Amino acid sequence: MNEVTKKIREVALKLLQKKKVDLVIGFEKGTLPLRATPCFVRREEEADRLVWNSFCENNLAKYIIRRPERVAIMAKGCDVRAAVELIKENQISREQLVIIGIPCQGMVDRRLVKAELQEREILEVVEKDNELILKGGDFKETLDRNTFLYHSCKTCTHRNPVIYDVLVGDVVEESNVDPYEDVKQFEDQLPEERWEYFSKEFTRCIRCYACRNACPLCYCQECFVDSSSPPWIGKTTNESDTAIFHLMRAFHLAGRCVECGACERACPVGVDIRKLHRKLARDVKERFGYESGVSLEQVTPLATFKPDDPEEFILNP
Amino acid sequence: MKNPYVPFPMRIENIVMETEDRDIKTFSLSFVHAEDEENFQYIPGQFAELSVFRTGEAPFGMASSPSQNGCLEFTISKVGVVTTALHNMEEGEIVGVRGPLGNGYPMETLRDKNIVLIGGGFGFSTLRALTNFMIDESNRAHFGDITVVYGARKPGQLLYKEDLENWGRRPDLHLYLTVDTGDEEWKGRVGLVPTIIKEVAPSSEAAYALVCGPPIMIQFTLPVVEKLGFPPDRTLLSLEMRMKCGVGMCGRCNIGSKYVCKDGPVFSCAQLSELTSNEY
Amino acid sequence: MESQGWEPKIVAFLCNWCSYAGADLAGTSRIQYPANVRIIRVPCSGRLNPFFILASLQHGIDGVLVAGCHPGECHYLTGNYSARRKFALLKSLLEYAGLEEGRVQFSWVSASEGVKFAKIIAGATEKIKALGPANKLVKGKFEGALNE
Amino acid sequence: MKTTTIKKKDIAGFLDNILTEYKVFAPVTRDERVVFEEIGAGSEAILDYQNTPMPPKGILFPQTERLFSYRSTKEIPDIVVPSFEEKQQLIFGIRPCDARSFTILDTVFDGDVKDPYYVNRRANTVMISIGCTKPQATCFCTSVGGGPFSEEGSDLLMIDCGDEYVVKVASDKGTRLLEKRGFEDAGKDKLAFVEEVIKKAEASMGPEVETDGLKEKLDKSFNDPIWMQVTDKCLGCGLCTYFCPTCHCFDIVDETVGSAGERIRIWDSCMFPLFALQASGLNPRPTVKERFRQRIMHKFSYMMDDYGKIGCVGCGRCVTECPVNLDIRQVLDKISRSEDIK
Repeated sequence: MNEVTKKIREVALKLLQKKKVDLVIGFEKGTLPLRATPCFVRREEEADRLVWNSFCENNLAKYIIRRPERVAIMAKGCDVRAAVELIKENQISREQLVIIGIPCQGMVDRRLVKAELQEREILEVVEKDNELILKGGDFKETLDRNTFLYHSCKTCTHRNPVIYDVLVGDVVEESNVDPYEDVKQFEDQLPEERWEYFSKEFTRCIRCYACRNACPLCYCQECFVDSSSPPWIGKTTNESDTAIFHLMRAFHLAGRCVECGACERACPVGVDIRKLHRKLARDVKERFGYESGVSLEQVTPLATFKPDDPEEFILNP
Repeated sequence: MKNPYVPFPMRIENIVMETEDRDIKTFSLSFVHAEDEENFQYIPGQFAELSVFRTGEAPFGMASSPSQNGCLEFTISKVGVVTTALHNMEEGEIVGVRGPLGNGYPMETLRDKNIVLIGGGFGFSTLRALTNFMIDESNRAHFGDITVVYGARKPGQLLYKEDLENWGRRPDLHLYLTVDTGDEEWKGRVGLVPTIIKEVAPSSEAAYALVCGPPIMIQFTLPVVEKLGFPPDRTLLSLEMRMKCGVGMCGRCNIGSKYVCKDGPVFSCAQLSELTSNEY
Repeated sequence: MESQGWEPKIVAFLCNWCSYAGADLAGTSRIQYPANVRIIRVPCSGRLNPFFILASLQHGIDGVLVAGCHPGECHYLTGNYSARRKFALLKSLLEYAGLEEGRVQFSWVSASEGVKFAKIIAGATEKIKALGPANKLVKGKFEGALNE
Repeated sequence: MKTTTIKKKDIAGFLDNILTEYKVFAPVTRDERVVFEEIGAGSEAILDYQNTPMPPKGILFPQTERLFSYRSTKEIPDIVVPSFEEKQQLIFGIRPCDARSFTILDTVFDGDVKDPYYVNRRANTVMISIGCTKPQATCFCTSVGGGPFSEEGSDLLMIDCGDEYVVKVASDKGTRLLEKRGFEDAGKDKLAFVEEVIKKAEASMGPEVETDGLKEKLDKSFNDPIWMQVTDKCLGCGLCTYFCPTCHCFDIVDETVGSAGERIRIWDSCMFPLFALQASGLNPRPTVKERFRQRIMHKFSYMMDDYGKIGCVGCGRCVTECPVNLDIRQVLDKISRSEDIK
């Protein structure tokens, strides 16, 4: 068992023993190799289920929305950013939330690893330092975990929780990558090429809404795609409706999306949804100087304005 | 192979505004093709899917009695997308119809029995169909005592005023109307349906109770009916659920393993108590 | 319409207080502007749900113009300031996704700017004509009977 | 004919021959994913795959299907139903669990009331399945009445025996297909050899999911708090139902352009909040708990009542794909083994 897991269990146990919280939301071992799964601990004796490894990929902030009870969550950098936005949007109060912050080294992209092994089925995974030791029926293979991180983790600039009540594990060095490098490259393509790219991406979408439901900031009681009066968009996999679903969802998340990548991890058909979200995140940062989920004080950019906001796009003949 | 999804056209002949809040209308539809009429053999308590082309489909119980030939009637409350579209339609326009669907009231079982019909609000429509069917000249002899208890929130919310007047004049039908709150002109009973049933206390001897109305009314009516001696297998409910296909395939209207569209909408309390689920 | 055959359909969402009045002024002043535009009046540019723009494109509109009061002159004080942030992001997002620059345009038109309104419509129409019929986001690729 | 053989190197040619008469769907790689698609040449089909992420159910029950179209310009809309006289089609390389899933869809769409869209397509479809010599860790077909070499739903079942396939004939359709192409009976030796392959594969299956007495347990569990526990982490998306080869719930919607309209059937999911929501605002299944319970009960209890079959073929797709690793096997086990449910 790793040190972080041990500490998390101690912290969780203490919180429950001292009745500081009614529920600890964390991860436990998954039923499949390369998976951890969200875990809800309500009783002291269950604290030992909690684990921390390279597969804690879900954004647990999803589960704190409108919870009535006092709750603690195991939170990576991105989970905390989502929690910050949720607190600001009054989906949970800071007082009822205990953040067990965990500096994060990035999560391993299970699909990338599987693709690397092609049709060979992985039956067991052992983590050792930065190595992933994969075992199958008739093979054993070692991979460098850092090569197989999720793209969202490779471009992450907030691996350390921005706020927390307890910090478990050592602070990690923040990466100084340009998180929007690929967005910039994409912008350099011709409009037709960009359209073609997204059209192809959206064609794969099956409208299962795993992206929306995994997203910690998608919490509308009735989503515009579900509404029947008015019926905002068609419910079929028609190209136009699917494109509008993704464009509008991205827009609804402008200035709110914390770039955790939960949507893309949930998507079973690999639609490059984040490419839209991150474009908006970059615009918001450049135009309005706002970065989501890093401050409890700064007002959400689309809930405010400045009289001298840039308006170079306004037609003025 | 018959295509169960394709509606046939019917023309709106007549629209009656039923209630003072103007939210409930009764549509009288006539068949456009004679063969559609021949194929549409129904019994009271069955329903049909009405199509508003370009908007969609929704299920409605037939408010007309099969003993009235040539037309179908549907009483429609404006609550959703399709019903609003229907309310915006005018006489002469065309709607699509699929049906008849569902089991309807068990007419063979009800034969020669005393019948107690208990209806509330907008849920009264198929009970009205049944009443009109039973009092039809050719059918009246096949049923015993007929008791109708029908309530609405306000006098202006009572449906089928013409029918109610006719029924009230008949010696072979006991009609009890009630409203939750009366007004200056209202001379009838005031009180909730369960209370009125307690007062009326219809005999359960060789009788069936048929209950149809909002969930809250059903909830409070059933214990009263039970106390009057109606056993669960002689207490029938007509249920509502969201439906799409109407033929037991689309999977949404089930209560346990029973589909309201195919196995219902009429169930006895005895049948319902045997189901795993209570999601209704 | 005219000899060229295709004429673009343009929807203009105009705020009730300034831009719609500006359009009105252009009309009463008998200023000529292209007849391609269909005007939809909205209470304020801040009322504009970005979905309206996408829905227009989805249903075969070739271009969308949105106009409201000049900054600082909003009837509701700040509606257009909030709208401006939304519009900036929406325009950027749509163009990033590959929609042609100019399909969706934004402007400020006051009640006294009838001439400016006409100019904007003329400019927008010309631009959209140059872009050709909208073919992205358009719904209606129905099969069978509906393709006739 | 009972059995025959076909060399692996002859498969492409065999398919090319079939392509002259049939529309053929086979596993192909698209964007690094294996999917069932219509092929133009036999060589496009890939043989060494585990299973497609998406089930092939869409070939017979498409996600979006036009029931009819109409124009409402005339007084009485003229309804045009798409014609059913489709070309004969063949699904090649389907896994036995997926072939079996169609027998479950048959009970739904080809029961007292017939769904002509599905039924016609089904009648025109031949299925050639490939047995699973290497079942995956997520497979649990043997727990739900199937097996890695189940012939249910298949017309022909191919069993990988090195450089050739032994082909078991599972229906008259299968016989006709082979006889027409001059295949000959392979005799008993091959069958004995195949038995070994089958045994070995079955032995490699992971632990079974407890399904004995599961239905009774489920029926008693309806109001049990266990449903709260197992659905804590469920996100309420529709992924599991869309990836399920037997999930068949659908919605019917009208889509319009100008005066033209289409009535379209689309997949729906019992996991969606609007699935059972009534226009009055009443929702008999208001939270994820009730919706998830409906999904499980439908497959493992209601389908048993209605059709005497479990509505699951154990393909393991929902297990693999669930974004939060909510494993149906674990849920079933928990309920089966619960001592609190009486």
